[in-house]
Amino acid sequence: MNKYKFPLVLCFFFGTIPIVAHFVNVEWVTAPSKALNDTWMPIIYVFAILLGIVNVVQNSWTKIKRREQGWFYAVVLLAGLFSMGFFGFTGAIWDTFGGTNLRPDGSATPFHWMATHMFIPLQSTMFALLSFYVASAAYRAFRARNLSATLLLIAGVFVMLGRVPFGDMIFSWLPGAENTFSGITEWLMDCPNAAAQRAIMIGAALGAASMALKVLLGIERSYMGKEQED
Amino acid sequence: MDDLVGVWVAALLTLGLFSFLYKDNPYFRFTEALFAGISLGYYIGNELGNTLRPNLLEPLRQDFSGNLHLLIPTAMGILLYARYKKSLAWLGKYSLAAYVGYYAGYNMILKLHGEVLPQIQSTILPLNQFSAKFFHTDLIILIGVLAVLVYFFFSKEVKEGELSSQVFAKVSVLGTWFLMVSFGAAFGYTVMARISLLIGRFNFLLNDWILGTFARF
Amino acid sequence: MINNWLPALILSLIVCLVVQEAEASLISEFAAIDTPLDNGTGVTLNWRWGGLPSEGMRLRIERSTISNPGQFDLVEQPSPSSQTLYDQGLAADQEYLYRFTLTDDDHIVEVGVSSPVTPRFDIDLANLEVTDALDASGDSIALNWQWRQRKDLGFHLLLLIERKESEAEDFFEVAKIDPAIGSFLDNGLIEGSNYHYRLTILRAEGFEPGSARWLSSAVTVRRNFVFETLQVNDIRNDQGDGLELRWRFRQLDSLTSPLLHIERVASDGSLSKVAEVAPADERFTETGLTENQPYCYRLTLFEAGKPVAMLTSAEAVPVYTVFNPDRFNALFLFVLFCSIVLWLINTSRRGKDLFIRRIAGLNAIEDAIGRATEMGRKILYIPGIMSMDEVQTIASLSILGYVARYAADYDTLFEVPNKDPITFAAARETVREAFLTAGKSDKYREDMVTYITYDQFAYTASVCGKMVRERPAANFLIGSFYAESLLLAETGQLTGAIQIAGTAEVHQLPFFVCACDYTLIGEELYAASAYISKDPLMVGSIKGQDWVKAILIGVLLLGVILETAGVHWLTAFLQAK
Amino acid sequence: MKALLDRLEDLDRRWIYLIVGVGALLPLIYPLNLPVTITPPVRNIYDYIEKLGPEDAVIVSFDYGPSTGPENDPMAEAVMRHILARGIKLVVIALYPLGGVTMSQLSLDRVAKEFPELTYGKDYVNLGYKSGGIAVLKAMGQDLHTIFPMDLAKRPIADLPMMQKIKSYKDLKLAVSIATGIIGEWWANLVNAQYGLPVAVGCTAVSAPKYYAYLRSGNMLGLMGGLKAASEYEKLVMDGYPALRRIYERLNGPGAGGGYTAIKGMDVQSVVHLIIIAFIVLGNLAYFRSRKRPHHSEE
Repeated sequence: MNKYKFPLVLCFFFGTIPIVAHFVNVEWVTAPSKALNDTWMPIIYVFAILLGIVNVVQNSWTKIKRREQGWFYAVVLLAGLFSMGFFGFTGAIWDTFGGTNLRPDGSATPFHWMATHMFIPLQSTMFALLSFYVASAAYRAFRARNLSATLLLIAGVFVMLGRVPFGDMIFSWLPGAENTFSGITEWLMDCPNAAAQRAIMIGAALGAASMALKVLLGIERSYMGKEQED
Repeated sequence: MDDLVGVWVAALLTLGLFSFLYKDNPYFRFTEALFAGISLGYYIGNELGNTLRPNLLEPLRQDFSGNLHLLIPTAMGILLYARYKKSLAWLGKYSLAAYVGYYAGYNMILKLHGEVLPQIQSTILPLNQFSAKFFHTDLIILIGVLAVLVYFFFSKEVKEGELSSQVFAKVSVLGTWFLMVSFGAAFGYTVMARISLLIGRFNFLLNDWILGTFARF
Repeated sequence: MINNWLPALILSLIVCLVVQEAEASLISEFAAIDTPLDNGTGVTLNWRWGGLPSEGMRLRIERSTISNPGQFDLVEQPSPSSQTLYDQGLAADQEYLYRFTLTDDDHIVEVGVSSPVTPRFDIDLANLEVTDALDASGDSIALNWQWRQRKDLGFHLLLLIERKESEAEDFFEVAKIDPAIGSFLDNGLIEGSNYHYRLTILRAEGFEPGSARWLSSAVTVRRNFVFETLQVNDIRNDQGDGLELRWRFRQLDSLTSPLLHIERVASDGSLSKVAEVAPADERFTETGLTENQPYCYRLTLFEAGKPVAMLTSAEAVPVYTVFNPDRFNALFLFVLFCSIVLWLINTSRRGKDLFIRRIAGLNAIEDAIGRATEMGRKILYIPGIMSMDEVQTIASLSILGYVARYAADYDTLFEVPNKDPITFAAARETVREAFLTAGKSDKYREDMVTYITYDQFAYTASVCGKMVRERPAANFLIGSFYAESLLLAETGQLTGAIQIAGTAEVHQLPFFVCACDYTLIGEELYAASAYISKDPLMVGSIKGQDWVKAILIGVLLLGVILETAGVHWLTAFLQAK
Repeated sequence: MKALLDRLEDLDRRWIYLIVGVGALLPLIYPLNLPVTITPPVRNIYDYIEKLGPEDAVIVSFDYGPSTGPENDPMAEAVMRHILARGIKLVVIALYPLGGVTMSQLSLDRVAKEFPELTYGKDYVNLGYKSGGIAVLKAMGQDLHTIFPMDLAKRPIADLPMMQKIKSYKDLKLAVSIATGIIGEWWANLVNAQYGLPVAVGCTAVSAPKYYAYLRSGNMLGLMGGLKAASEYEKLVMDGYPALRRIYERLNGPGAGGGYTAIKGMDVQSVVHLIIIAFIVLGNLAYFRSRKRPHHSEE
């Protein structure tokens, strides 16, 4: 059993535990499966994060040392990383500065202050950029080039019209046709959209199961460099 | 938000990201780099606080001998760093193999039992109920699911003149129609949610920042 | 006793004398007795008419009390033909004296006095309550009252309970019970209709005129709560020591404090208390039972301390099962799936080439890499933002291996920015191996695979900045994406790069389809690696997957036919529990 | 027009960004007050609250976090203004773990300032956040005082006069859950179904479809689905109460009157949706014109 084959055996062994635990209700199988999922894997994951952080610090540091183009931004990155990281690390482990959440009297710990006034606003702003990108993507993509693109266009415009009061106003003068567009929107989402999504999910689920099987059997090894032992 | 300094910091960072819409500029690059640094720092505090401490440090501190089994995942975690030493690099693959293997098995069952079975079962409908809803919803969903499933068939060789190929081609074209209508509808549906995010940001800038500052002075 | 009546007697005698010379007395035997069987507030007066009262005659009945005997108060002016009168509202154990005066056109014809009488407390039925009984069936009304009785009554009493529907005229008897019980439950009524009740006190011999009678206001009968279908099932995945109780409970009108007592009924009928729970839970599990031992449960619903309903369950046996029968359908699908895929992988391994159709997006990969090489610009490969626990990321890394080898062959600039640390660790291995097998291990540089940050949007901001600054010629967005999909795709489109996307995230497909040149939709992402590698084992797995899908389409059609025919075992079989 | 269509062919997308940006900003400053059509699920809630009076009590539960504030805040504030305008006793709680209680604090403070004549503890009260989800809902069925012994500001419940008459669901006439996900469903399928308390829900547009099932099954007497429904409720309240009309006109007033309302939000949604649709139409026009005269390379 050379040192390259052993990971594949390990992969197969760890892969069968959840499958067996799903069907066979035996204590010495279900307990480890649960322990793996609840404690072991998260612990491995946390160590991996540190791996990522080490890489970021390394790259930034080399960029600063060599005064590469844009090294100043690397300084800014490291400043953000170490300040928030310091308050976060010490707060999480020893609750210094009052830990990482609001102090009992409601005043904010430095970590919480940076989170609410820097981190969360940046997140929601980046998210908000989508409004602009949705508009430019719609402008470019909703072109009646061929039949399927026309279907895409019609479905998109109808749904958009059904979502705002303006859409219903178009036919509001026709008695009984007040909410034609919102009715169309509902039907488009309940029916063709649901059907296509369900079929894609079934196909994707089978594809995923097949990929997972190949990983367990060692046929799919590219995630750890499959050509190693050839 | 009465904390004016905090509001100003948030507003300046918000404008930094918005400036990217015009073009890449130093103001955006500064904000982007700060955002990357802060987000990593945030996760150090969060992940350590939510995972490392409760799952590993606390149990070991309280009752070391009882939780010896926790040392195995710790070792596997540390093994991920083995690649920095050329000779030990292959050891790093053990943790990777275990992690990927476990979730491959976990997902295989999840997909088959949790997705395939319910989706197939919920599509099966009796054809003999002639309510209006049946014709304009259930029947169309059934046809749609079948057409799109056929569209994704990989192994049907389409030979000219062969009846089964023609039927297969027709059904998969119907499948593309369903796909396109579905993508167009889903795209249009999310536009509103994205715009309310933008309203949230503009509202913050208008009311909390500009008006908040005027109200203060 | 007679002496303190002296003044009243003398006065009446005088009046009698004055009137004496009138004709023979019309009214005789004028007597006042304590109303039997009342609560001591009533006196019954009787008299008889000697002859016919002439027109204009009027009769006045007056009463005086011991406290001021001379003062007579009018009781009533009964009609001349009547012969009895029930005086009410008197004070118990007080002595009264009654006088009648017969007048004819305002001159006195006749006057008479009764003997003194003391109304005495005999019986009393107080605060009668008639309410819709709290029941599940909605067919019973509860009557409650407080009964008091003089000890030395000396005879047996009965309470007659009569009922009538609101619209009906006359009452009809429901029951005769001992009044001391204090409550009565009348059931078998029709839900939703209104009822009136009449209660009357009887001596064993029969109805005593003038004795106490009580009437209730209208009461509507209603179902007050739903409490039904008690089921006890064995808990599947346990050590054979658990049972689960399920019942249905709905409040139709609000109960003040409903409480459910759960008891176990032993084989000898003895009850042992298990728990007290809120009926709204509708579920209770009991563990620590002995295996293969039959158990039976009784649930009693209490409202404000009074039992109102009860359910007893059939017997159930906690069993330890190694295999959970509910999951047989999943096992069947799992075995079917594995056997078909493995069988086709073997046929493919044995050299039989199997046909799989081309996917449009795949030949685009080679064009994209070629274009990037000509223009001397970078290839950017984004493996999605999820970790290796997501199968899409594993599929992405298999495609990454192939793209990296191409990049190695053509010496193209190449970068893989990562959001997830474990994907980052795996991607480094994949790219290093690709350069190794392409014989270009010297070309491999550590900073080809970089880690950006752990947050979804910070990662997106950095990658968008990188796209705009370094202007890669080809972007690969393959793996699991969420809201940031459009941000990356639209920025990439802005910089004029060829973009090939691939994901199974149904909600993000519309954005990739609109913003990218080619999109691998759902299972095409998983099939892509098989196509690219042309490895027979991989192609076999795709064929196997197709076969299973064909079978599932068959199952779908069979299910529809069976359902139309009204046969439901297939849908039941597919029920995932 | 011809020159315009030529330039549209390869329009710089930054024009699109600019116009979308302006389209989103202007209505927040100068609201258009576009007409709002009232749908039955929203009107049912309004009509039910119209039947309640000062001797009734209503509980409003904040079951959402900061991320869905733009959609949920206007709903919560419109319903609370309606309740306080009728003098109905208002009990506020929060069941959403991540920031639900801060949302309740912000909204209640904003609304309470508009009713100076009402006093905390007598007319409205904020009992703060309690974790435990379904367990909390069940406990409130038995005894509200044991599950919420103190209010948000740590005052014992005995010191709050209005709470002496409110012990459990029996003493409430309506529960309004402003929700984003599952918690709204618990109110419908547990509290209404098993304690008989009428329930109304205000939810985000994306989770509205699954709440319609509860509306049809009668577990909910009304539903506000998304920002559009919130603007409907604001319109109902403005028409019904002159005092509230003045408040909303100040908030909606020109010059960014310092407030965010659903009506303003819906104006933005309508304008930006129209802008996008207009660009799509123009894009297609330009595309068809260029196809008829292929004078430059056909891509």
